[in-house]
Amino acid sequence: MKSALNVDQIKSEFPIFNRLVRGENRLIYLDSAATSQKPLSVLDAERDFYTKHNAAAHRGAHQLAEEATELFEGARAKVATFLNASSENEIIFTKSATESINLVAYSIGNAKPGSKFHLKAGDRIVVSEMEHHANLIPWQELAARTGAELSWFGVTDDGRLDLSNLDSLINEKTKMVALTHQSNVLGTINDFNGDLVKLRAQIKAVGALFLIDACQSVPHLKVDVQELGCDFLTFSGHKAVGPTGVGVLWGRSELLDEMPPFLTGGSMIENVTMQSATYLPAPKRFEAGVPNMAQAVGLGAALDYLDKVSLTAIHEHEVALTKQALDGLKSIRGLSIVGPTDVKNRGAVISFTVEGVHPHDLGQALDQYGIAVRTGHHCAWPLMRRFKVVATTRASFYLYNDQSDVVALVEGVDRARKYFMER
Amino acid sequence: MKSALNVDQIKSEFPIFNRLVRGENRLIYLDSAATSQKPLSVLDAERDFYTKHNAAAHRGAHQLAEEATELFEGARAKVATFLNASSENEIIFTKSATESINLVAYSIGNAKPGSKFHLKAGDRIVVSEMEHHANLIPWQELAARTGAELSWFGVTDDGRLDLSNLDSLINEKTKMVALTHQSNVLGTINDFNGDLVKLRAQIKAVGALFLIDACQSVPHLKVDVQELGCDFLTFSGHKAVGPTGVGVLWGRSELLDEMPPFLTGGSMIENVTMQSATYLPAPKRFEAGVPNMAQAVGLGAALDYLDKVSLTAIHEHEVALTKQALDGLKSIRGLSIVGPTDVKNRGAVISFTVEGVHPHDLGQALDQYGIAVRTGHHCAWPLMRRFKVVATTRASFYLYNDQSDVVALVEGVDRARKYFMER
Amino acid sequence: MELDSLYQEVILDHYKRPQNKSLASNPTIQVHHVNTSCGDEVTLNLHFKGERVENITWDAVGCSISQASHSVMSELLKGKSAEEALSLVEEFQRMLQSKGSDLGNEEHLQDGVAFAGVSKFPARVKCALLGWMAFKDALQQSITKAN
Amino acid sequence: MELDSLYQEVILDHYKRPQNKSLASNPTIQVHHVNTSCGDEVTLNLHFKGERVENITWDAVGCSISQASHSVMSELLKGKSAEEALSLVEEFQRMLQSKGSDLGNEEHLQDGVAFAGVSKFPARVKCALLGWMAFKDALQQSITKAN
Ligand SMILES: Cc1ncc(COP(=O)(O)O)c(C=O)c1O
Ligand SMILES: Cc1ncc(COP(=O)(O)O)c(C=O)c1O
Repeated sequence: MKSALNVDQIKSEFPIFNRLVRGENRLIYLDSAATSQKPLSVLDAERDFYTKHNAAAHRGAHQLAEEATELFEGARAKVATFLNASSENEIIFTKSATESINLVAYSIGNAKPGSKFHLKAGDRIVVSEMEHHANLIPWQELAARTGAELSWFGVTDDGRLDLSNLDSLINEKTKMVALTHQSNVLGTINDFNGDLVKLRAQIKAVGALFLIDACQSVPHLKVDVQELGCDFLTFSGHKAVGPTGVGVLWGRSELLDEMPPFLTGGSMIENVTMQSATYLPAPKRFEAGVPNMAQAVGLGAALDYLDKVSLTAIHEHEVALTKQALDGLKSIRGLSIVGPTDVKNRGAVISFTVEGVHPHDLGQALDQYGIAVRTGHHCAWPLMRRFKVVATTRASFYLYNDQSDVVALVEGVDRARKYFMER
Repeated sequence: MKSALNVDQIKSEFPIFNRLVRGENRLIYLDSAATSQKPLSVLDAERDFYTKHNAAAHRGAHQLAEEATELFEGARAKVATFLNASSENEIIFTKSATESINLVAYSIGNAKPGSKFHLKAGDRIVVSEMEHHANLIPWQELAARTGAELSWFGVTDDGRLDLSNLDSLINEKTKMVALTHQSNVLGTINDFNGDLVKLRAQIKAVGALFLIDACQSVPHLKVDVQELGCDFLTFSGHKAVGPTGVGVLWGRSELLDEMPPFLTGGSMIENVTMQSATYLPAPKRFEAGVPNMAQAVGLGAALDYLDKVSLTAIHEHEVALTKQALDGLKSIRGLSIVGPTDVKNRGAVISFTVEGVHPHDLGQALDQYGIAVRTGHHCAWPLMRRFKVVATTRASFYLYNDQSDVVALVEGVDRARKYFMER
Repeated sequence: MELDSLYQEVILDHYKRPQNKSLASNPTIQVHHVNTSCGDEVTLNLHFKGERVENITWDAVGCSISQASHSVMSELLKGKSAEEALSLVEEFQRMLQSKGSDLGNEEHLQDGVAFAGVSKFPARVKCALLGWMAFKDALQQSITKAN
Repeated sequence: MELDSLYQEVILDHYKRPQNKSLASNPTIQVHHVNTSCGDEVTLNLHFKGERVENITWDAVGCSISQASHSVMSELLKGKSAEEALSLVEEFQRMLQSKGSDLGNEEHLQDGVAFAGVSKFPARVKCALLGWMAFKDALQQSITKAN
């Protein structure tokens, strides 16, 4: 099997792989679905901002402020190009995908009767059973605040969206649909351009707003917001080889410019008296305060890095690793995969359970061998209940993982199983 | 005049001062009230996090996640000590002071009837005419959402809070009072432990909540939340030699644990079903999502740095520079100070106008000489109207400025005045 | 020095002796625009008749760049047809957004080319454009009103 | 290797053969506690009579550390006075939060000292404490109820 990527070269660009863990073990990092590691170029872009150009963007009358503004807005342009947005003004920098989703939910909640965003009793918000808490709880709260009803798509036994009640979920009552692009537990990719094109068409036909949580897809495969035909899309920088503390909300300009603001304060106003204020158009309307400039600049560098390596190659590489891992793991006694067991429409996230070994114990043993995985409910508690498990062990791969990491994982799981079951 | 600080030493620790601006000018950075520069130790702390310990705090079962958690929580402990909070659980990491204030306003807005935080028609929120937009507009919006009334303290001609209508503003109707600790335009310090102790006592007596916007004070003088006797206090990292993308909200534990959440999502929940969720106590309740870990760690390093230099010495140094600058500026023809003209209860922020020279033009000329100031309304538009100016020029000093910077400012302003007025 | 390349003699002259800075009564349309990043304001009265810009008068608070720019704009566009005026606004705007690469056509823009240097200072581009954008807005409103 | 220092024989024994893992009926108080970071749960029935812990029974889903800890706790605290039990809970908790510095007093904590190694793994401390905190809660509720 020839890899699409030169992983040795890539690894050398991520300083963290120089360290050893739990004694003398090399670091086998299989927790990128929680957060990714960062290449030197991202760290250098942030440092360069601070050591040469640091000032408050949009606010100063001096050279540093000009440069800071240009770097910050340049990062916005990079994100716009990366997502194929039709304008830079469609890119809002937030602190995280969690904030992005809350932004949309609160903004809608702030819409007055008469506004096309206003929600009320009788309206419906639709999510799915495979959502991360970040794309579930904000909608529960919005429903509670407005009187709208929250409904959801179930998940089939093989980890796919269950569309059997499509017509009763997506109809003229439906005002907002928020779905994940890739499940952070199952690995399932919801292919809105392919298998799920009917769902997408129906959302459009009833005129509902459509938000895609792309936290697990944007870092791993080419995402084109115009092709996806959604209204909002969000991801977090820290999962896309970027810094912590920065997220993105993309939204259609014509919607953003009409939506009520969320956070209010400096830099987003048109006019202010003691009694009231009027607001600028997007993106400024949604970026109150001195922004997370260095993090936005770092995110720009991260997207440059992903572009340089090529998302097509990254995806191909991950599919190969996923196939190898699924084959290897399935051979282990008592191991069950939670999610699709083949690589069709599937990302590089694999959740599993091993009979008789609790995920916590399994994760602990793997950690001792230098293998970093995540265990628990992965912020998707309803999905755990759906599959009648308390928790799973989750391994996730990224551009800096290679076949030897997969071999180590499979061997490690088997060794841990024996440790707990056979002594 | 002997300085309380060794500025040459300090300057050498801030890499940005190695660069030249607008040709061959040394950088005279007088815009720290907008954002401060960063010492190497802060940049190194962030880089160290990313290159050695990066992982999702609170979420992994592996060594990196453990280390990331310890560093992140360690930063929280540092902030708690720095502010003399009674527990680490009183420290919430946000992205900025703007978010912190919005958090309190939205949380109160989410409180149901019956909750002690619930606001309704007949209740009153009080701010002042010297607030930054960040401590004004969130309260306007909260008032509009709840039907409460927004009232405010005026400002006297010499730039002090006008307490003449104290009794009619702070009485049993008053539920929330939000005031700045130091004006980012006037430089006025609101001394709640001294001159304004009566105001503070009255707020307490009527049982209103009291929030202090300490963006301009925490970086410059010792702030002790227990001594201040407030309920909430906020500041931004980027103005306190820390990274962008991180702010702090301090609040009394007994309040935070009872307040409804603001942002919802992962890591802040107790239990989640498809219909609803229950929430953890503070600080987790208010920190949904993978947090801005590297920025929190950087902020911890920033506070260590300020502690090492000593806030007492910083304040003393700034008072000396402010005195020198006020004396120098007052000697310039046509120049008027907007704000107190002596150094009593006054920080190192000086706003002024020069007759016949628009602030934009003045700022531009100063920039050409290498002097970075801010011009405009400084996100305090109502205050501009109060003083009947469209904009001011603002110079602000910090620990890395010295007497020669003040001399350059005074000479620069005079030179600019001549450029526009005398040719 | 660069300051002079920004503050050309022409600009400072217009700043000190602004043209048409006194609102004429009974305009076809009055508009009020604000530069939200600094608070500068302009009120512009447009007299528009028979597809032609009959008069432009204004009042404003703002920096030398914006004041001079209002003055130059009002002189240049007075008497032009709607089409000519719009095309000049676009030409001026292009120059301002060129970051120094477009020096402007003096035959078309006349004193307006003095603002070419402003395009190198991104924070000031809005100052120079404020009045021109106000004019464009007023013109479009006048046309709509006429139809 | 370190794994063995965490998973001591005693722990794995209790995990495979848990004591008192079957809820006895008619408890004085029943409590249900959840480890929110992983979803592990315990239901604990406390029989409390005349200031004394008469019986502790439990049911739980969770990892080996938490299951073994419930088992050890129920054995150790059964029959103790409220005061003795509380003091043992505190001693156990102190050991777990010591980051490896407190090895525990075997005379007091008996099999409980096997969990000393857990204190070096901050992410697992909650697993070991879950049942003990549930017991403490149940005990306090029982005392309140009795008064
Ligand atoms: C007094 C005051 N309050 C609030 C803020 C808002 O801070 P930030 O923009 O970092 O959220 C600032 C600074 O811009 C300020 O000076
Ligand atoms: C699918 C999905 N949605 C949303 C989130 C929330 O992202 P963040 O915590 O960066 O806000 C995550 C990651 O935690 C995720 O995997």
